[in-house]
Parts: sequence; C-alpha cells; structure tokens
Amino acid sequence: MTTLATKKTARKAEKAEAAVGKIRLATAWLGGCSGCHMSFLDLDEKLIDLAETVELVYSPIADVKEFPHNVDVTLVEGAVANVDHLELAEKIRQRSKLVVSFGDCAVTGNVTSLRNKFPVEDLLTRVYHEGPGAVPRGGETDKIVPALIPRVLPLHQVIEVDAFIPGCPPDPERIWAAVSALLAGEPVVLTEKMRMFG
Amino acid sequence: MVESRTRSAASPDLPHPSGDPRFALIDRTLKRFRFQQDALIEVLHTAQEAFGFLEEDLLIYVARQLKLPLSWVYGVATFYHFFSLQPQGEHNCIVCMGTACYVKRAAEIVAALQTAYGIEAGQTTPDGMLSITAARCLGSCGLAPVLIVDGQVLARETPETAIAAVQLAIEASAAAGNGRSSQLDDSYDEEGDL
Amino acid sequence: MKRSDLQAMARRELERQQAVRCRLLCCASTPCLSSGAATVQQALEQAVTDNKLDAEVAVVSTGCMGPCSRGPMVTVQVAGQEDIYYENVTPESAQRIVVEHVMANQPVAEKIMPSDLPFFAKQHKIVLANSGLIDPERLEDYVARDGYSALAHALREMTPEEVCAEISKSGLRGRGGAGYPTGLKWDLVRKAPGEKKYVIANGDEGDPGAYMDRTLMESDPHRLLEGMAIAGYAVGADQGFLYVRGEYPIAAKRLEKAIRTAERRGLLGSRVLESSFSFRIDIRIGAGAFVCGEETALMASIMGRRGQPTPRPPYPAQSGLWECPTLINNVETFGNIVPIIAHGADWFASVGTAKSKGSKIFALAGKVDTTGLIEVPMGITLREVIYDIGGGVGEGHTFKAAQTGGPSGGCIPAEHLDTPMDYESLRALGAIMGSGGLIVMDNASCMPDVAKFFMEFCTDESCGKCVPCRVGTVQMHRILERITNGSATAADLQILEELCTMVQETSLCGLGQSAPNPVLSTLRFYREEYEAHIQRRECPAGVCKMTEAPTLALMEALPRRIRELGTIPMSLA
Amino acid sequence: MAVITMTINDELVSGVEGQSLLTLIREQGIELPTLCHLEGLEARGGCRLCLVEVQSTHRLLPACTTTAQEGMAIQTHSERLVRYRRMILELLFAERNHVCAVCVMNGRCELQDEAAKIGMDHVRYDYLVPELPLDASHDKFIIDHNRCILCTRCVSVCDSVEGAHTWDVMGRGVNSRVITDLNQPWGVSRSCTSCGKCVQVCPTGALANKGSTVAEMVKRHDFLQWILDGREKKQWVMQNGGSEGRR
Repeated sequence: MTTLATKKTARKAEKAEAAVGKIRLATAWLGGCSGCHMSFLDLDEKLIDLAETVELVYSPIADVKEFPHNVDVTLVEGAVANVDHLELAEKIRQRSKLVVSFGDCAVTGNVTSLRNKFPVEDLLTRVYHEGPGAVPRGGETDKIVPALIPRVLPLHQVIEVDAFIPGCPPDPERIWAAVSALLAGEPVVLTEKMRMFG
Repeated sequence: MVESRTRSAASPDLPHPSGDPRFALIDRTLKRFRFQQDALIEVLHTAQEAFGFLEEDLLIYVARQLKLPLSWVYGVATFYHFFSLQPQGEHNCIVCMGTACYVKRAAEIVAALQTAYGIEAGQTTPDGMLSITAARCLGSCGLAPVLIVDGQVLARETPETAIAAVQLAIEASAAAGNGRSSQLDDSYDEEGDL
Repeated sequence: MKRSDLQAMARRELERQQAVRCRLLCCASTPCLSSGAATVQQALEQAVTDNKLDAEVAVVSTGCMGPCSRGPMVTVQVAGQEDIYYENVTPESAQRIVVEHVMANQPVAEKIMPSDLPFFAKQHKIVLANSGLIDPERLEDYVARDGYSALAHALREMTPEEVCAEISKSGLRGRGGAGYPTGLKWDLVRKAPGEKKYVIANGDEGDPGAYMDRTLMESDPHRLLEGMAIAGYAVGADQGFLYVRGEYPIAAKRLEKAIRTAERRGLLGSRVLESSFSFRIDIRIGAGAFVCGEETALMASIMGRRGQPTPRPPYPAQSGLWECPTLINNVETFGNIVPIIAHGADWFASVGTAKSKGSKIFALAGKVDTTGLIEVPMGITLREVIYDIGGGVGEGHTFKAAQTGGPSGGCIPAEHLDTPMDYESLRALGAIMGSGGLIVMDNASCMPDVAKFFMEFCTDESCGKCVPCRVGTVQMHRILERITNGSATAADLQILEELCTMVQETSLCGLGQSAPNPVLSTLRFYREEYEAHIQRRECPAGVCKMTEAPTLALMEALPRRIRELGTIPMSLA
Repeated sequence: MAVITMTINDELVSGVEGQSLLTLIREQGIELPTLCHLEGLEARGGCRLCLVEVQSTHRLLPACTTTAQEGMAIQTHSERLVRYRRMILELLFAERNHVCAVCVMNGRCELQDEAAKIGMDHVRYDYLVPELPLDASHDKFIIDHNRCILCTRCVSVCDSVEGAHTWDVMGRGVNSRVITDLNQPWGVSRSCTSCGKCVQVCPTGALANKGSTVAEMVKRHDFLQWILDGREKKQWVMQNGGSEGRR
C-alpha cells in the first residue's frame, strides 16, 4: 500500500538521536475489549527486557495523542468498526513498517463483529433507546461518537497487514513469540497451538 | 392385534380423513408407482398440481404413505425450485432471466416490476394478488425478452409493457367483480405511481 | 408387431399422405406456440373446411422448423413442387395462404421466407431430419419415414456387440457437453457385470438459452425412444428412464403419448417387435434443479432423492441407478443413434471433422438477425453460423462475443470467429461445445456483467454438498459484484483468479468444476474491461452503474460523527 | 484379501484391496484432514479437505471415497493441495458466523483445529454474515446453525446408526440447513429419540449439550466404533435368532 519513504521529516533524525538503536514500537486499540493489551501487560518481567530494546511511541497505555511517523512495528488490537478506526488504520499503515493484527478481533472481527447482523440504525436504537437504563431521547447528534460503518471488518480487509497473532486474547507466550521474532527482524512463525483462534 | 390389522389395512386404500377429494389424485399417483419410495418427486408433482402448493399436512401425508422420514420429504421438497411451500399469488408474472433475455436487458424488467409492486422476485404481494418469479430459461430465446403473465407468453417486452401487462391482468380480475382486487385497485390509486 | 407389419404401416401411411394434393405443416413447438401458432392452425383448418378442401388438403401440426424468431411458421407442401416456408403467420395470413396459395396457386409473397437463404442452405439435418416434417403425435407419420426400422434391423441382424462397435466406428461423441465417445461408454455398460441394467436419456436441459433437447423431444419423440431401445439392446438393459426437465410440459406430454402408442404396437415393452428383447421406458419429470443435468445428481433425482451428485468413481457404467450398471446419454446423443444404424457408421463419419463427427444442434440466440434452432455439420466456423445462418448482428451493431456452453462455457471474441466448431477447438479457447446454447452479444454487453450473471446462476444452482462450489461461487459472485459496482480493488481481481482455479480443481461435480469458466474466459479475452472497472471505475459498455467505491477512497466524503447526515456506502460491508 | 502396493508421497506402501485411500494414508501415520468424513459413517466426499493427487488422473480425488488400487501413485501434501485446503477452510470460516472465542467447543473444535494445523491464520474472503437461528427447544441439546459447516455427520449417524432419520438437509447451495422433521423445532420432533449421537459426531459447536457454555463442551466419537463392531459381530443377536434391540 503506502511506502515508508513518505513523510520523512527532520523530526525523525531528532527522535532517532534520543533513542539510538531502539526499535520504535506502537500498539493501537480499535474495536476491541482491550483484553489483548491486558495480555500484553501479562508479559510481566519480559516487559523489562522489552523496554531495553524498544521505545513505545504510541499506545493506549502511553499518553500520546497523535500516531507518530516512522514506526517500526505496530500491534493493532480490535476490529475496524467506525470511521475513526478507518482513519487510524490508514494512518498506521502509512507510518509503520510492519503492521500486525493483534488478537482475534483484528484478525477475524470476532466478538466485535457480532453486531454485523443488524443494520446500524437498528443497532443504535436497540442499544441506546431500548436498552436498559435512562437514555437521552431524540437522537440528536452529540458530535462525539464516531459514525459506525455498516459492518465491522477485520483489519486486513481495510489495510495491508504483515502478520497475524490470533487468540482471544493471545496468551503472553504467543505475544512474546511473535514480538521477539518481529524485533529480531525475523518472520513471525507461530506453532500450531499458538495459531489457534479463540 | 385386531386394532393393528385394521390400521395397517387402512393406510393406503381409504381416502384421506379430511375427505378432500384432491387427495384421491395423490393416491392415484401413489398407486401407479406402487407406493415405491423412489416415486417421491412424482408424488410431490401431483400434490402440488392438485393443491397449488405443498402445505405441511400434505407433506406429512406423502411421507406416511411412502413410509419416508419427514425430514427426507422436506429436504426433497425444498431442494427443487418447482415445489413451493407457500401459497402463490392469484396472478403470476414470470420473467425469463435466461442468457438471451439477460443480454436483451430482462434484468431491467425484473427491477421495474419489483419497484412497482414492492416485492422481490420469488415473493408474493402481501394481499396475495401477485407473485413475481424470475425464471431460469423459458427456452423461447427467439422472442427475448420473454414474460409469462398468468400463463400467457408475451414476447419482446420492455419494463413499461411488462408493468402494463401485469396491471391489465390484475384489473381484468377486478372488473370481474372480485372484492379483494377492487380493494387493491384503491390502494394502487393512492400510491399514484401505477 | 413384426417387421413386416411395420412396413405395411409405412405403406398405408404413405398412401394416405399421397392421397391429398397439399399438406399444410404448422409448427407446434414451444416458441411458435408462444407466438400464437395454435390460433394459426385453427385458422388454417377453418379456411380448409370453409372452402370445402378437406378431402384434398391436410393440416398437420409438426415439430420445429428452425427460425424461431420468425414464428409462427407454416410450410406448404404441394406434390411435385418445392416446399414453401411462411414466416410470422397470423390467422389472417393463414386464411390467405389457403385461398391464394393452395386454391389459386399464388403464394403470399410478403410472408414467404425464401428457402434458399443460408439459414437453410448451410444446415445439415441428421438429428432433426424429421423435425418440422412429421406430426410428432402420430406414430404412423414416423414409421412412414422408416421409423423403427433401425431398431428392427439391429434386433434381427446385429449382436449387441456389433451395435456398440457400429456406434464406436461412427465416432459419435456425447452431445451433453463433455464429448465422451458414445460407443466406448456403451461398451463399458455392456461389459459391466450385472443382471439388471438401465438406460437413461438426459433431457434435463438446464443451460439458459438452450432448447435443443426440448425441440427434439417435442418434434420427433419416437426417434428418441427408438434410439434408447437400440441402446437398451446394445448394453443389455430392459428398463429406460427419460428424464425430462420440468419446464417442458409439452415435451413430456408428447413423449408419454409416444411411449403408450409404441407399447401398444409392440415397439416397446415386452418382446419388442416379437423378439426376445424387452424394453420399458418410464418418464421422470425434473423439478427445477440445474445440477440434475450432472449424471450422478440426475440418478439421485430419478430415485426420488435430493439431486446431489456423488463422487466418481464409481462411474454410472459400473454402479448407477440402484447400484446397477447404467448408461446415461444426452437426448441429442440418442437422436443420432437411429441414423447411424440406418445409414451406417461410415455415412455418419463422413460428416464433421477428424475428431468431431456428425452434426451439432445449436440454439442460436441473442443479438443476431434470425434466431432459432439450427443443425450444422461439426467444424463449421462460428462466422458462418453467425453471419450466414444467423444473418449477422444487424446494421449499426458490432459483434463482441459468442457465448457457448452457458454457465459452464465461455465467451469467444471476434478474433476467433473463424474457429471451427468442434470439441477440441472450443475447449482450446476456454469455451466448450456444451449442450448447444449459442448466444451472440454485441457492444452493448459488458463482459464482467455477463460473468456475474452466470456466477449468480451457479450460486443459485449449487447443490451445497461440497464446500468449494457452495461457498466459493458465492465469494466469486461477491467480487464480481464489487467489480461491477465500482468498489473492487486490484487485490480482489487476484483473489478472484485464485478462487477460479481452486473451485475448478476441487469441486465435486461438473457444476462447480465449470462454474469459473465464464469468468476465466472473459478475463482471458476482455481483461481490459475488468481493469477499466477496477482502475478507472468505468464500464466501457455502459451497463454497470458504478455506484460504489473502495473503502478508503471514500474517506474524505464519509460522515464523521454518529447520526450526521450522509450515507456510508455499503461497500464498506 | 489381496495385498496391493502403491506409493504415497514417493514411499512404497502396501495395503489391502478394497481399502479406502484415506484409511491407507492414515495407516502410514500421515495426517490428512477431514471434516465431513468420520470413521464409521458413510464416506461422502463433501468437504474436499482430503483431496489427493493421483498420478493416473488430472483430477484431484477425495481420499475418503476413493478405493486404493494396485500401482497408484499418490501425493497428499503438495504445495497446491495445502493451498487449496487452506482456502477451503477460509471459505468455511467466512460462510457462517464462527466466533471461536464464545463457542462451546472452543479448544476442541475440529474446524478450529484444522485451521491451526494448516496455518490458516486469517480469512481473505468476505464474511457472509447470514441470518441464522439457534434452536434450544430440545430438552437436552441445542443446535446453533451459525456454527454448522453442513458436514451432515448428524444426518448420517441419525440415519445409519440410530435409524431415526430425524435429521436431513433442506434447501440447496449456501442456503442449505440441517433440519429436524419438517423443519420444526427440535424439541417437538416425534422421530428424535434424544440419543445424542448427532451431538457427539458434530465437528463444531453447532450441536451441543444444553447448558454448556464457552469451551465446556466435550465430544466423544468412540461410541460409534463400539456400536458398529457390535453389529458386525452380531453381539446383540440372541441364540434363538431373534434380536433384542429396538423394533
């Protein structure tokens, strides 16, 4: 899709100096439950090893507002469910060398895609008007919630994806096997057990 | 003992308990094929001809007579496009969607009819007045695109002539004093697009 | 009935026919009936009676004469004169034909279809030799044209082995599409061990745009029965099934009548022609499933089951109906048997090409001047068929493609118009002979759209037993839908091509194996059309509406927040 | 029983005449996936996963329905075959609504297993997202059509082993569905004996015990061999020649 040669700025050199030799890692959170990120945190002591080799440049667990340029590896959790996801996914692809679908929602749509049987309008009515609890009436636009796309899509049906880590969530061993391979610049080869969906 | 003998003797020969004479037609086919299970499709053909569609009761009757499992009969009845488990409309319009008709834009005729009557091909209007069917190939390719309205073959149709022909058929039966159809005409008038 | 009785019947019928001065043949095949042939025939009969001509003029309803788009057709036969064809006959012109032509010997010029037209001249009628000349509902008419004498000859003069050898020698190949050598198949069934054997005539002609088999069944039913009986004798079967497509009520009715008549006269049933050979034929009516054209699915259907195919081997020749050896041939194949036995294998083999012998019937339809049913020698070029017989695509139109073989076939472009029509040449082009549907398209047809049409057909007709066909065709159809609505990407085309090969190689039966053919052949010859749809979102033929776009291309135009005005295109789904 | 010799993946092997290719291949310790075939039920050739290359023909043949013959040369894992198997699995995952994470069979599902084995780690086709029901009307079991892959093992076992023929398939093509009786709720079926054989042979979570939740369902196929062996050895036939079973 988009080559990495685009939008190389002076800022890149500046950053590179700050983290010499470190791999620029990002993790992103689209339509998912954050379970994959929880599992990522379950890498426990391996996180310390990881911190020595990578710089976490963007992540729900790091306070960065804008997806940065020149990312080496991005793990994407969650399926593409709304226009913000579409926009972020496109940005991720443009600014990352390697994009990894991280967990079943990104890989297959999974639980997030269970809503695909319903038209968006019915879905909103069902959840926000007929669902439990008090709801704001009227259906006026609130300018906050991003517009939903008609069907939730797995990430690779929106942008090109380089590797897949299935699992709901992928357990820490799987994540480590994949991430350590990626960081070593090797292709991600998961064992049969580690490839299992669910 | 006695009871079981009467029961077994009863099944093939006595008329259907409902007394509906149309069952006699089915029985005739059953006998012609000596109640062989292989005759299922032939029997279903007869049943559909006699009753117009295959309602549940009918399928149960056929299954019992041929000593076939219910699911088997249902599976066969739903495999073949000829058999219908739903009642058909009073009028029917079949649009040929064979290749020759398609090349001569039969799809536009189907689309126009669907818009005009608010149903998809294969459906019947809620009032039971009209069924629209897209047929595979009627084999009258020289006359493409072809339409069959209530059994009458119409050649070289356009979306406009097709709607006119269907409307004519519906109005003809309305004029014949059918209460249901005159009601229908009113509703069409209200919509104003016909 | 013995052979001598047959000859006597023929004599009597010929005398009867020669007793009248003039015969008015009125086509009573489905296309002509659709254009009002029944009222034309009534008008003819009325005019004959009104003018007190009953003794000297006979009105006969016959089978198909060929030029279906010009129907209703009427032929006037006057002894000692050339037959005259009338086209587009109405009840009024029927009256004039009787008054002016029959009575005053002044043919009605403006309704005449000249018989020296290439439409007639380039044809070679073997299977349809009787079609349009005899009354399909009268056994005597058939017998008068040497009907059942081939069967009598085979029963008396030939051993089953010799019959098989004669068919092999003729070079006849299956007319249902694949072109398997018929004689070889017969011999396999003949040699197969088994007490009980069956013969099946496949009349489940499902290709949209094809109606060769219907015409033969409607126009000359006894020829088919006789062919089947010869086959029964050759392979050692005593029971035949005629599987007639459900959409062909007239054919079924005529065949039923023909079977009853033949049985009554001892030409079918027990002890055929007073020989030791017995052969019953039963009709089975299809119920609307294209897949039943596949032989194993058809047999499932005859046995009253869901029409799902089973893997071959075992082949029907070893284990078919009720696990007995079964010979299954197409109706048109059986139509060739009588002439081969009657005139000999060498006579038959003199027509056609080296590997494709005899003739082939095509249903010529689409954007040609004269559409209809034609029988041509194998090896005739597509150009001759379309431009000479069919009269071309018409003023102001450009030929674009000829589609053969329906949903299992392919499109042949203009640069291959000089291809001879035979099994091998057509296959080399990615098309197939198929059962004989031949649809001509001009520039108003969009090739990806045509491919989509056929794929939708296959999706609908897939029986659902094997995964590649059941789901693969749906996925291919989805991609074709995206291509024709403007939302496809280059990746889609690649996935489509991969799926085509996979579905072709892994599907259980012929339906799935051939379902990708229309896509593959249009991709081969009209790839730039696909590319125009994908890269420029343009339909060169102007057929596709291109209302959608690929997901990310639309980003700018999307509504951003929930319930903001604007629609998100369904291509995102 | 005559012995035959042939080659599988260029290794010389011997088998017994009349044996299916699948049996022979598996006897060699070669893993060949099957989703419709199950030992003990009639071979069907529907899932197309066990297709193999046979040298004498250009067509790929399903190992389950093809009889092993003297002199055959078979390839079971060519690049093309593995690629096609992966595509078939992708097609199956895209066909209905398979969500492994919330499935009763998660971790024990044959479909999920085969995907992992072959390395099918994502689906390139459109998910078709059909609207399909779940029938929980039966006392003991549920059928969730969203997870059905139309292998028809349930139809086969119900017909040939249980003899009830409660199950069959309705419709055709992608709209096919397994049904009980006249497409009625399973719970009201009068032919169903509630034996549960269909549940045990189902390769996915489509048929399951009622009340089992995510990853709880365990299925066993071994009963099948047990019954069929018993039948073959006529273990249930009494001395006087009458049989003691049902009917």
